Amino acid sequence: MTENGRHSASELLAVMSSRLLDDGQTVFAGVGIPLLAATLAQRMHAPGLTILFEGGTLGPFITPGELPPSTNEQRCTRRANMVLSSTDVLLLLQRGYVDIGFMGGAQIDQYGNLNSSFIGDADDPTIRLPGTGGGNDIASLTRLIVAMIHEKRRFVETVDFVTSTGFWRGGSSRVEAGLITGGPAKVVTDLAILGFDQETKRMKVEALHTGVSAEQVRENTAFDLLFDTDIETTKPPTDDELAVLREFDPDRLYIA
Amino acid sequence: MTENGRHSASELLAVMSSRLLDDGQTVFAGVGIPLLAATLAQRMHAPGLTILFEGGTLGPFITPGELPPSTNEQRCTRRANMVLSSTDVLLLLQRGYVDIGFMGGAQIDQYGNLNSSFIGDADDPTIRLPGTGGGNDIASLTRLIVAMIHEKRRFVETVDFVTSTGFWRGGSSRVEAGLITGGPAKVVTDLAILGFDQETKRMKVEALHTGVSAEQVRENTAFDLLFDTDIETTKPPTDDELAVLREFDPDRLYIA
Amino acid sequence: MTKSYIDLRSATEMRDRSLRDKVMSLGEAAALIADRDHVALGGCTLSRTPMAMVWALIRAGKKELSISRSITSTEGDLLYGSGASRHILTSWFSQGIVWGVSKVMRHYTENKLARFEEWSHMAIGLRYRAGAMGVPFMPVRTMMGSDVGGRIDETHEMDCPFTGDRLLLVPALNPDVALIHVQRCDAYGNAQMDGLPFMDIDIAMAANKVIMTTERIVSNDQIRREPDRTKIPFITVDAVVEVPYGCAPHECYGVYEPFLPNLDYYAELTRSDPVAGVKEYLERFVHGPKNWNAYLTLLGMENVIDATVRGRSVYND
Amino acid sequence: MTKSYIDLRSATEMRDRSLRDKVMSLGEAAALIADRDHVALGGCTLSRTPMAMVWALIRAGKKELSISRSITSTEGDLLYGSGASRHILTSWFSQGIVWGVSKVMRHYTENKLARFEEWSHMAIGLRYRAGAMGVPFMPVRTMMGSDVGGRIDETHEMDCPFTGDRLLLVPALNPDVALIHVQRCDAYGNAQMDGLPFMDIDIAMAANKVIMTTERIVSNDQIRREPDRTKIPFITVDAVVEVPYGCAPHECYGVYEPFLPNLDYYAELTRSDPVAGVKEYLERFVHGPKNWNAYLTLLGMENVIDATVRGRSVYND
Repeated sequence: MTENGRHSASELLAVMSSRLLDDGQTVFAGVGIPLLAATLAQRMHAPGLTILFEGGTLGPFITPGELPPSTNEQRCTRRANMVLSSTDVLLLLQRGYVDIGFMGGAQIDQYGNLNSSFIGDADDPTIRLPGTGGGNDIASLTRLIVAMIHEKRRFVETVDFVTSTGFWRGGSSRVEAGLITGGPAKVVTDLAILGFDQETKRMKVEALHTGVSAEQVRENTAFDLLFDTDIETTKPPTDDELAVLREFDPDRLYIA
Repeated sequence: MTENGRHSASELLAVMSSRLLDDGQTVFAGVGIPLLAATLAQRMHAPGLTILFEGGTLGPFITPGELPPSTNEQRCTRRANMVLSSTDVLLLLQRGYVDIGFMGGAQIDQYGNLNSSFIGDADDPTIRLPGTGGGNDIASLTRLIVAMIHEKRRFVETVDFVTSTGFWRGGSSRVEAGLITGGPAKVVTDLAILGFDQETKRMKVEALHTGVSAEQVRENTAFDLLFDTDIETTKPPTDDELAVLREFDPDRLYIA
Repeated sequence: MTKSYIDLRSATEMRDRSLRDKVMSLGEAAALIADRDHVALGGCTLSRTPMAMVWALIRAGKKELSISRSITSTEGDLLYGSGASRHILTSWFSQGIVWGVSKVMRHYTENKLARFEEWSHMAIGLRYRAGAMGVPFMPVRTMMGSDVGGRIDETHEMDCPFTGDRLLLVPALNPDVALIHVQRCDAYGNAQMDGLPFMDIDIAMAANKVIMTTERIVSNDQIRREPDRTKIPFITVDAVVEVPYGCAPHECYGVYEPFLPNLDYYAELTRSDPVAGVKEYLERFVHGPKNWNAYLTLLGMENVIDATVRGRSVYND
Repeated sequence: MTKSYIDLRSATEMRDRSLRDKVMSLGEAAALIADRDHVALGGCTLSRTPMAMVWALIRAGKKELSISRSITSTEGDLLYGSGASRHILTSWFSQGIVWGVSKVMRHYTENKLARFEEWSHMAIGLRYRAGAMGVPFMPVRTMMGSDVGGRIDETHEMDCPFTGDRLLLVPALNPDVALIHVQRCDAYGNAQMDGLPFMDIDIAMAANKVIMTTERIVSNDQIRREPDRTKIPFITVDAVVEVPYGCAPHECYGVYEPFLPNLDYYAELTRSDPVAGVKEYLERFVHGPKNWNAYLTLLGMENVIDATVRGRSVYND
């Protein structure tokens, strides 16, 4: 992918995502890239960022070199401010205490719907995937940042199965379905940063990473992408950002 | 009242109520007579009785001479098995973990409705009483034992205000109102033990205390009472029962 | 009355929910409360009453507050008597069973000078819980058929689409401000609570602003050592005030029991003339002392020690 | 699917909810579970999994169990592979992210040998919570518009009578049996839990029968000393079984972390041939050992010690 000798695709995702988080926000983060990105943001520009894990952890203390292996085990709770029941931590999303949900998926479509349940027909799937977990809840109840590797088989016109609802069928269909808050905000890939058109809710390229062409993004996307009129180019990961990432994940569990 | 030199009216209420509690039951008890009666039952014939208090206490350890002053302060929690939030302890009633609710009231009517809110018209009351507390919840959600002094001004045809619903307007009206479980089971007074007619749900004398006549009960009741065909006479409080009561309440806080 | 979900979410989004020092004085915290706010009080009857904040808001001359609490005791009398509130939503309102029916509550309600809006205890709890969960109502199986339910316009009945049961829907209650008193809390608002939790957790989660008074402020390190003992998270808290004996003359579990001489004195004072009695009490105990410690001085050292000995005794086994 | 309220109440009324000794063996507890029961499992993924009871019910040859859990890991594979269950209701099903998608889950579901009924994590939690509260449903603002919601027949949508919002109503889930593992519990079933509580409290309150396994049985005196640490009350519990390392190879907060070598071995064993792999694992680790301690012996002393050292480390600050 974007491995250019300086950083891996995963490192690029983590750095680019981290820059989208603001100080003082509360972020519901999955393990892996989301957690790393949130931790990086805390170190770089958002010291007052609060991280939540689906297992029930509020404001844990991430120690360099001791990244939790998943979001439901005791390692996630290390020196946390609070642990809650898993139902109650998800209800924080519904009550509105969370600013950003941060996750990935196996497939995403032009309206930001995510699939992590079935490849193929749900009644006769090629692959039964592990399923939604809290993904559907997070996507239904808050603004979403999605971090994914940019591949044609992942960026599809219509996902095989809507596990986590994005803008559903576009336009105002998400709100009409009953999801009156939240929705996909940004999609961060190893090629670009994408948003969504205000009206149609179709995915739109907002910025390209250094050295990536619009053509490259099109080639790796199975649907017609919109492009902003003034596409920006992102600043490459700095040495500081990469150093912090590698300090936190010295074994390259997530940034390989 | 029934003070006959051997025991007070309150002691009679406590003893007679205690005999209605079975071993292994869970009782939601108010402070005062209900608590004393439950404690007496535990000592005499129901060692496995579990007491709940509205403040959130489950299975407290009642020490002779240290009766709690109300159900919402720390004294109620002394050596309890658990404390819960006040919402959650009331939800035990709704879930069905409680066998018997045990309370009093300022007025009761022929269908077992209780008033503890207003004397007179609710829009222009003669007396504004303290209100329902959890009384309405207990009466709505479980079988009820009511302990009250038998007076004409308390045993009225229709209560001024239905704070805690009994059989409402009689017949099946309680169930039709949406209260499909529970309902008043027994009313224990210093004159008699009363139940309710299966069909009409009107109050019915089932037993008279020793030395009390049917006439006496009628005189102290402002509505037409039904009488069982075979009215029993209750056995007077035993020395053992009175001794236990007085051991628990040596200062006669509740048995005066 | 139920807040629109969009408004609730926007208000929450605008709050600074970051991990920051929120320590301030009682007076500064009182300034966070606006006239006409709906203020929910934690604790129940004589337990963990946020008395110091009630005291501070009366001193600050707040007006037309709408108040809610599971069960209301003398703090309700003081709110009526001071003019800070003329509307209290609660399930039971009097000083406490042993003191009989509150003459102050009777005077204000029977003369229609103030409103005592009665809901069942569980219904109030579930209204806060719905507010805490971000749903507009909770279904309950209580209050139906009663005049308590009948006097309230704000509920709906429905037939359950799953079972056909009749259910009552009680609306979410999202207070503008919650006043909570706890045994321990850090500077950010992470609160630990001992003993009976009452409705405090739901109230804090439901409210749009939380003022936390605490017997003592502990370090964030101490909180992080036992994250499973945190009952209210800092993200919900807007002010932290350290006030030893902050519930006096009421109790704080494991720290002090009620100050009975003061409660007896108050009951006696308001028995014959509720209006003059409550005014005198307010003058002497609320407006008189120059600060909270001066108020404790009025309560008297002997009573402080006695209440403390009884309070700690719950741990003497 | 939602139980009638009358049936739920009658079933609860018939349970012996008194304070009595409920201590028994794993085998005796397994006998309380009937074929075709709906069995809810406490914990989440690799945490506080009631593995010893799952192990015991597979050994007892239970059939056609319907299982539910917030997130399902290897215990789900074993339930499929042993034939104890062909229906698991959960939000996420695989051993754990680091081991990839479960080949056993894939084999059984893709070949339609078993059903994986997918609900969102929060919806499952609120189904248990409705069951715990004695209401037939909870309103939620999730799953709408998704195919997760679309594949489920058991929900209803409604327009909120207070706000007009569209809401999804998820039905109460009242399991026949709940299996819960905790750090400490007395002989009556009063349970304390450290760390993440997951959905265990709601599951226990919702179920019609609770089998509590515990790292150790403590005295009722110890429980009564801190009644605010009791998380599940004895009135809900029907069996208490003392099983040290009762979650192995999964973890129990503060006591031991996952037994990673065994989990790696299992993943490897099922990777190429899921059916033969899971059978071999069941033979060797479930049916082979004569009791739970013999099973721990198979896991190996070194692994027990290593998991324990890592488990306790959460308190090393």
